[in-house]
Amino acid sequence: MSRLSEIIRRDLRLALRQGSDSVMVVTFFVLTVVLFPFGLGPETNLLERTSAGVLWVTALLASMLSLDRLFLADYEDGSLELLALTPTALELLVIGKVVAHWLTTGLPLMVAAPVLAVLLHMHADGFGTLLLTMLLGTPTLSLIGAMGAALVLGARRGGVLLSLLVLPLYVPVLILGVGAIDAAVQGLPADGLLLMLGGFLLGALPLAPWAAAAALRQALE
Amino acid sequence: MTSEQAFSTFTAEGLVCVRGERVVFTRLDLSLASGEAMFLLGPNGSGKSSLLRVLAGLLKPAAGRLTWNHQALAEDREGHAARIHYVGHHDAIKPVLSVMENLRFWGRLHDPLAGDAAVKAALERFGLWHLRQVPGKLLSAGQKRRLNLARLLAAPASLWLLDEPSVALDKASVKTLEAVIAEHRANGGMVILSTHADVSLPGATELHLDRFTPTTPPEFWA
Amino acid sequence: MHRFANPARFLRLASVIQPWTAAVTLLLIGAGLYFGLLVSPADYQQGETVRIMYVHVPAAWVAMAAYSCMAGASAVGLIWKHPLADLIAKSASPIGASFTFLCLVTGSLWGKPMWGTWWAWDARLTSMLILFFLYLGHMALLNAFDDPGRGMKAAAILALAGFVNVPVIKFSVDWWNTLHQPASVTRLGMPKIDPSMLLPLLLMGVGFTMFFVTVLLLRVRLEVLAAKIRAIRLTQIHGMPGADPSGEALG
Amino acid sequence: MDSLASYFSMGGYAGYVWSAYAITAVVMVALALLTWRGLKGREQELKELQDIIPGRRGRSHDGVAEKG
Repeated sequence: MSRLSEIIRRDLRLALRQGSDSVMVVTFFVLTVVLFPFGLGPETNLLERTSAGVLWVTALLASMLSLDRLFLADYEDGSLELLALTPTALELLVIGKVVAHWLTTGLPLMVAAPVLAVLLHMHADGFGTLLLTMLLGTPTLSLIGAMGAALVLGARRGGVLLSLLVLPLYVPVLILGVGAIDAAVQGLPADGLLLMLGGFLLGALPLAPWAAAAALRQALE
Repeated sequence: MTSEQAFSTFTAEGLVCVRGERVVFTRLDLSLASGEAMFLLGPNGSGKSSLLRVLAGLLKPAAGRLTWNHQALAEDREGHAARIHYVGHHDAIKPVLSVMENLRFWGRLHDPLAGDAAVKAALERFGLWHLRQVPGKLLSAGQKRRLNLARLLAAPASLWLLDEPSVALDKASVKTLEAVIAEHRANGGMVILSTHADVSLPGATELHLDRFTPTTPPEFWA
Repeated sequence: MHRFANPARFLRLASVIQPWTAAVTLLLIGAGLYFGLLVSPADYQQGETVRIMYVHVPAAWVAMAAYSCMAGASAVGLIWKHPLADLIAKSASPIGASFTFLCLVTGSLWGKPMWGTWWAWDARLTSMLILFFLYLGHMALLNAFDDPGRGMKAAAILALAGFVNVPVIKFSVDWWNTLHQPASVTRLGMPKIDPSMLLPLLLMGVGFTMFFVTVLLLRVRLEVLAAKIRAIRLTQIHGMPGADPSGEALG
Repeated sequence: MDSLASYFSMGGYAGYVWSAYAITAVVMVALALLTWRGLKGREQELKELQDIIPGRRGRSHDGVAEKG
């Protein structure tokens, strides 16, 4: 367990010193969301109706931005083989890296989302649910994304390939996340959907690190 | 240094290594006991690096088995990892972390109980203590290699697997490495290293890998 | 050593079975076409367009069966390291992708007269579209590495992850669809199956499946030979001791 | 003849029905044909390779195979 916190601390420190990643992800998020009113027109009704979808689709794309670097830097400088030779399950180390990834991308996205929701005139009833879906959904994105990032290590054109692998698997998060917000805005109960989103996270929590660790071992062979 | 005092043996039997559908070596046996050292010799492509990776547990052999004190290691990947230090071609140094932070991370990851004292001693030994605040990106190739080697002392491990450890090292640093290895062996540690013969280790055995190159073409698909 | 187990026996077996599966395929599809196009009546609601069902629905079946086959073979390949299983997984995905594509196109051709639009975000079609992307990802990953063995292993992990995810995707898409579309829209799929329609549907379904088996066997044979050729090429390049004393390459 | 024409018109939906069948036929035939040609190509290639390296056919044992 202390190894887990050690790796989280290191990755956070690296992210903070290198700085750019979180800022870039949030900037992309903000910028892309701001483009939508230009594309759709500034009508309040239209923006309000599409706000949940726009926010979630954009968050999904933004969280993919820093994904291909998740293992690549460690793979290239030899750190990854040393991590694999740590006397701990590789799965646990993957979880550590996922946690760090979520703290540097998922969490900033979650913080930025309500501000953008204001710009898109999202109905006030949706804000709480928006935050909750982000809280339950973005870790799943990081988990599935980590698996994709591990699979494409050493591949040609890994970055493009990564989006092809990961985006179809993101569909349930998108549907459930947007569905919950829409339900809340319409005054319907969103609990069931949030539960499902949480269930998906719980399912991904053991499976994605397992798959990612298996992929990393293949990459190191 | 290592706290391992009990007498240990490490053996490999009938190892076969396949890389990218090519058989690198077959039926390779080796054995090593506490205090012993072994040189891996052979031309490029004879599989020195591959063998070290197999011994470290990074690469699964296509056949054969590894044992530690006569117990098979196949399923105990993590237990084996706790016993070894592996130094590969890459130095695994993060450019934005300081020398101290780099080493402390690997030390704690290998052994969470390893204190800063061991890290300090390791840095002093390899002449890096005065550079402890310097970020990794400013180090020269030789300094990076020394920092990588300092991992050997930052946390204890019985078996050191060193792949060309003397690359980029000056004469004085090679002497330090030799001394460090000698102490490790005196404490009952084992060392296997591949090198271009500029490191001298008294009493080390030699393993010539070209002897294990397959003599007939592989016909898996015949 | 089971790792290199017996592709030779497979090759022999495959060339014995293959003429039979091919014959059965032709027979079943021929009969299916006869009953589907000539004997079975037009649907009272959908008219003659219902005949598209006889290719659309079997294509969907094969598309899903091929994914299951691929995931199963991937699991066997990962757990028991059987090289034939890897090759089966590799061979299944282009066939599965082709049938998913057929399912989408025929669905679109059926949708135009039925819904008045080429594409509707119908739950089944949408799931098929995502399945198509999963196939594309699998094929892309397979071919993204210089070492074909590495590609197969990575793709096997992806196939399993996808397989676990497919029910979740299916469920979420179904839910999303009922939310966004009034239930009164005529769904593609089986309206009220009359025995006269069931017969051609089943004939075509089994015929398509046999076609899948036949082409799969052919592709696996192809892959076995390709692996054999690579092995020979590699020994040519790296040579045997004595043949090439310089012994360069691979560290 | 009239009934034949009306049969082919598929109740006015000829374009949809026949193109569905046509594209299915094209894809399936192409899949089978390409695979078949690929297989024949590999068989040919293998034969050429084995002609270059004489004596390979007889030697089916090597160090690896014996290990198991």
